[in-house]
Amino acid sequence: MEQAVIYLKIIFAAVFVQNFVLSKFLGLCPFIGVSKKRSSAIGMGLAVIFVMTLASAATMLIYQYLLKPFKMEFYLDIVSFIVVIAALVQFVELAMRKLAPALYKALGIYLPLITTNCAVLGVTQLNLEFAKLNGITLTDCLLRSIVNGVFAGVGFTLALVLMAGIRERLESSPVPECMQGVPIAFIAAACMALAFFGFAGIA
Amino acid sequence: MAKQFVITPSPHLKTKEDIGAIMRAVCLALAPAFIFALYRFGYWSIAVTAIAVVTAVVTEAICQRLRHVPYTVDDYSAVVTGLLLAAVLPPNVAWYVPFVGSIVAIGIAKHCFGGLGCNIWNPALMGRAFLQAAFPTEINSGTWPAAKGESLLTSIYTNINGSFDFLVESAKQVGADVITSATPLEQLTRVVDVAGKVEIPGAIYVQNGVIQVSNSQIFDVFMGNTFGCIGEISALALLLGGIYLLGKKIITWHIPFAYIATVALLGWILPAPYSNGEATAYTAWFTGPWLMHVVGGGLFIGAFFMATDMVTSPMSRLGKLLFGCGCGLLTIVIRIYGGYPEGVCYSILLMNTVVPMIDCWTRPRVYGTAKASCPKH
Amino acid sequence: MDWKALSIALGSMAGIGAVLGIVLAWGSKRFFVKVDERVEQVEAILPGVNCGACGFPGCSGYAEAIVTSEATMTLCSPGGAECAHDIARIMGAEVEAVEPKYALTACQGGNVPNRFDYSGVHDCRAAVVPGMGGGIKHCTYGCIGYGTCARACPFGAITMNDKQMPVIDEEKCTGCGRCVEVCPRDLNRIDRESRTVFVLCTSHDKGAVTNKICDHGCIACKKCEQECPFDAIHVIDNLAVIDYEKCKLCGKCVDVCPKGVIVNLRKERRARKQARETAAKEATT
Amino acid sequence: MAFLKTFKGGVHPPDHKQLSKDAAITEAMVPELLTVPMAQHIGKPAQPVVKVTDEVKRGQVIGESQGFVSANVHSPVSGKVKRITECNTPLGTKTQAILIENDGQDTWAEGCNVESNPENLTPKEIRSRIADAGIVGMGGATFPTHVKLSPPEGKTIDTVLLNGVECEPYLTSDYRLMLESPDTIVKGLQLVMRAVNCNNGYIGVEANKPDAFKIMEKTCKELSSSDARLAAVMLEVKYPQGGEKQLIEAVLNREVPSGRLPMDIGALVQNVGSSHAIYQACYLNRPLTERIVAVTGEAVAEPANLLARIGTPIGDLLRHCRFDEEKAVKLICGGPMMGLAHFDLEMPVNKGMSGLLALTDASDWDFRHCIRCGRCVDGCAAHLLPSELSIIGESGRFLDAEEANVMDCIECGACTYVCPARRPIVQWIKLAKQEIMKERLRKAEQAKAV
Repeated sequence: MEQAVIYLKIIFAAVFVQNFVLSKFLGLCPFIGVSKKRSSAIGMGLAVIFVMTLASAATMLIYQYLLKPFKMEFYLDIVSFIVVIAALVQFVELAMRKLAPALYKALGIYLPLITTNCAVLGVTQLNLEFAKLNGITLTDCLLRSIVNGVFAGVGFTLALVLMAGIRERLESSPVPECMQGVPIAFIAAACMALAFFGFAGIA
Repeated sequence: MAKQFVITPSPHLKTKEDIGAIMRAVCLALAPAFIFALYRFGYWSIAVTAIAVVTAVVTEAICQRLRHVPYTVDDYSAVVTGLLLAAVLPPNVAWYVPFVGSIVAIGIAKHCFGGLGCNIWNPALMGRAFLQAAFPTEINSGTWPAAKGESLLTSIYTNINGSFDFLVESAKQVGADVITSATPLEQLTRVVDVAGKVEIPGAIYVQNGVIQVSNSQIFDVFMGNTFGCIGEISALALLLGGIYLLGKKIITWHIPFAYIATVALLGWILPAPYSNGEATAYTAWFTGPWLMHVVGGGLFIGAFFMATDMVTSPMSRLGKLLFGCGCGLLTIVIRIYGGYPEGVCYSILLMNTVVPMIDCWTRPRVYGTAKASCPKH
Repeated sequence: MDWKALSIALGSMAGIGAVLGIVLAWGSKRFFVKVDERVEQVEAILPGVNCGACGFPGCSGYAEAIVTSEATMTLCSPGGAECAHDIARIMGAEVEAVEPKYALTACQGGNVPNRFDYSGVHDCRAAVVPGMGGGIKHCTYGCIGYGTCARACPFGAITMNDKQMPVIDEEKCTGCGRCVEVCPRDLNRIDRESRTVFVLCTSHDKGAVTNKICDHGCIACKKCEQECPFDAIHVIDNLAVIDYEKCKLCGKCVDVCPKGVIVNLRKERRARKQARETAAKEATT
Repeated sequence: MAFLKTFKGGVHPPDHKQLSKDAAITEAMVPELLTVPMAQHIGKPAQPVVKVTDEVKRGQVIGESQGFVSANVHSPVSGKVKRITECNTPLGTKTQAILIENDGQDTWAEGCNVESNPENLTPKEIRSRIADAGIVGMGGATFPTHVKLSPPEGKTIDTVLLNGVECEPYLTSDYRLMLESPDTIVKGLQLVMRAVNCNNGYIGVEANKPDAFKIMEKTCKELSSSDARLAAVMLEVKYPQGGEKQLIEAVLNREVPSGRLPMDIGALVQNVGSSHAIYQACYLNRPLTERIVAVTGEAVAEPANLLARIGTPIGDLLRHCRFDEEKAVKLICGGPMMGLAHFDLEMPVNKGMSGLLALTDASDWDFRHCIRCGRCVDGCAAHLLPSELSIIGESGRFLDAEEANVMDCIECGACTYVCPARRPIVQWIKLAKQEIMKERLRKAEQAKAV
């Protein structure tokens, strides 16, 4: 029960309260870039979930088995995480293209866009908080990181899909000329962020 | 030359109810709430309202001038935005708060998106959310104008501000750290367990894991004999306005009903956190003070006036029901578990964000087909 | 300086790098997929900023869409026209040097009186849907004047004059034919630059009717028919029609037409052509 | 109050029927010169079969039906053919027309206006009588009736619905006909039922015409028999209750599948006026040469329900009812919701003209952006999203409208009536339909070329 509550809290926080786009303002590039159409937004969202999950797991292993034993966790985490994530995603993309062309068509093309995205790096950094908790087992830590990764991705997808819905509606609106395109998308993102303020303080 | 007749496309009959008529009806429906505010809070509340309305109208005109589109300030939509913004501001707020709020509401939340009909978020609420972020202290200030009502709540409140020592003394007497604050909802979010000891008159407290709210308190809040924002203190006045709008068929029952019913239901079901002296505990399930959740705070103005805003709510009836339920759910979650005592503003804004998706999910089934239409995007 | 820590850090990073490098190298061989090489070529031309302005997920997505002809070549705004041009070369869509074509509106009836007042959507096509009285003007063949062609023109080559008639700027016109598609009265046509004589009327109304309502409408007087030395112009169903197979563009019909329905654009076009050629010459030298 | 039968959607415009509701049907003056258009129906226009200076009798065929989906045109008076020329139609198009000089004798052609008993006619004979009489849908659609009565092999019709709803505001011609001549309507219905071999007949009447409902109910009871069950059904007052599909939905609770016809679900809908005309054709051998026109509107001083000959200029009818030409701003053929505005007082009455309105209100179209109130969505009887269609139409992406099911729109105008932003939604929809049809034609041609 206690465990379930903890995980629920992690999930709720990852999706709503600490939404990567709307609360932490990370990953804005793919957020603005691929939110024009709902279909591509969903594809991008799935890709982000995939990469975040993978990155969470991989970096936590690196952290636990490489950085921590050699006491490098205070200065080498970001560098090593970037390298590992980038290579991993590249490799998965290569493999997916060959082995699962259908899946590649659905989300493979989004993968290179987010290999070194700050949102992905951000989630791995956040995961380190679990590693620093007292009395936490390795499996617990890994599990929490993965759950956090999955649902941070879900939160990102949520924001992306909502944004795509909004931008599709804006498409047919007489938005002032100087505001069309990216400017209004940023204003809309700001308004969304203001709305997401409502989740602030939910523990 | 023979007389020239006019050729127009059919239909040749059109309803008299244009945008202006709808907006005027909304203004009229808001009138009781503002009249009550004048009685309750005095002239400054009306001055705040006036600032908000005038700024909204002027901003609208300036925006339309800048965008080289025809002036449509005569459709009263800016007036409604100004009124709604003022309605959710505290009565003693400084002059620049409604001023900035109206500019943001009309200039950014409305005209950047293309003007009336294109805004994604309710402009007034967006203005309010902006103010909450920009002027948190002004918006949440605990000082209220002297109240005219005679309720016990009032006296307690006056005591808080007038004599802090007395409060400490009373708290000692009942053996609990009683914290009462401005609005009933704020009290709800900060309830404590008095451990079965004497209650403080007018305060909301927890006993045996159940939040205790008396009927007289609820009645006071319903009548408006309490604290809160300019337009939202009297649930009765808002209810009158809402019934008028429903009667004139300006709004349909779907959103208010779904919204209020969800708030009542979840307010009753969900356990609320409270402080039992040392740690946070939760009240029992199915014991929530649902009636207080319904009449307190801005639920009525939200359910009847804000969530029903045509531009930012779904179009189909099913969509409206979904929208109302979503607003109710978020309102209760924010009120009980969130960082704000009041969840109406954010819940509606959050649901506004979802409206394009709701519209997409709830497309009606086309007559003579098995499916809803599905245009390419 | 902590040499030990430094060496561990360097060593582990180098190790990670080496392992990952080998794995990736092996992977790219192992999972090699042959792609249309044009995709890569197009991708190389694209700026590679993955900005998403084209609406596709990244430059590679857009490149693929171009090659599979899902997308047009002009969507990349950072790359601009140059980029579009280069892509067009790869896709083999380079425009050959052909004689320019221009649009022309076959109506001059700006002052045809109205039959009724119209109130509704300001679009020529909307004004002629069944039940809209069949067009506001007395002439049911001529221009309606709501400027649908002007709005449809992607190059801004058509403007509406004070008589609500379209004026085509041949400097800007590319002969794309959008205006032809949208005109509900089928008044616009695209023709070669060298073809210069036109009948600018489409009315099949009887001559007397046309005479009453239009200053520049064909009244079927047959003067052109008699004048033409090549038997190239005939009045068919109350309207003069040029047979361009026979027409030598002599312009004699233009001179005899009492209503100014037939026009000859040779002078203006020649002047413009010369200007264009000199400009081109200057540009090359 | 019990819930009356109805359909989903709809709006409630003010009905304005009190203007002409109590005016009994009177015969309009027959003018000296009548213009009989050849295209008064959907389908191919009729071909004139008389020459200039020919003597014609009333009821004589002067325009012959061309093909199956077409209808005969008969001379409405006796007289002389003066000219064969062109005239305007309510659609704004021009059509061939025969000008007939009235000799004032009203002599019927041979075999016409003779009473006969249709008891023994076979279904086929009934259909051919109807076809010969040139009867078309008189509610305004003007679809040739004999085509409707000839379902293709394999399709059976189990129910005939008579449309006495008259949901269009202002119009009272069907109402007056139901009050004054219920027998002929019901007998016409029986003929239709015999023609298509079915034994269920309903007459739908809106609840705002209780007297007409009572009379129809009484007549139905009197004439009902075990092999031809007749009943009148009272329907909720709502526009467009009288739409074919909406009437079927209300009475039978069946939906016509998209792109199909009522006969696909075993239903047939006829207007009461058509039914009356069928009676006249089969019992009295009278072809369709006249119809009831409700002449009304704010600019008409004496609103009336006139029995007018086909070919009478609308100006004559309006003047007959003392219409104020100065005050009138708009002339409408048909009802105010779906009727078409027209400008030409010389235009002749045709078979589908149920009403003639002279309105003083121009109703300008100064529209705003859609405010998403959703009233059009609630009011749409086809369950479309008119607001979305209007936005698509406004932006000119007409072909996208096809995926938004624009082709299922019945153009009833309910959405446009309720729109507080005053958007000309129906016009955009008509425009989109027109452009989509054009595109389909183009594609078909391309396919043919390949």
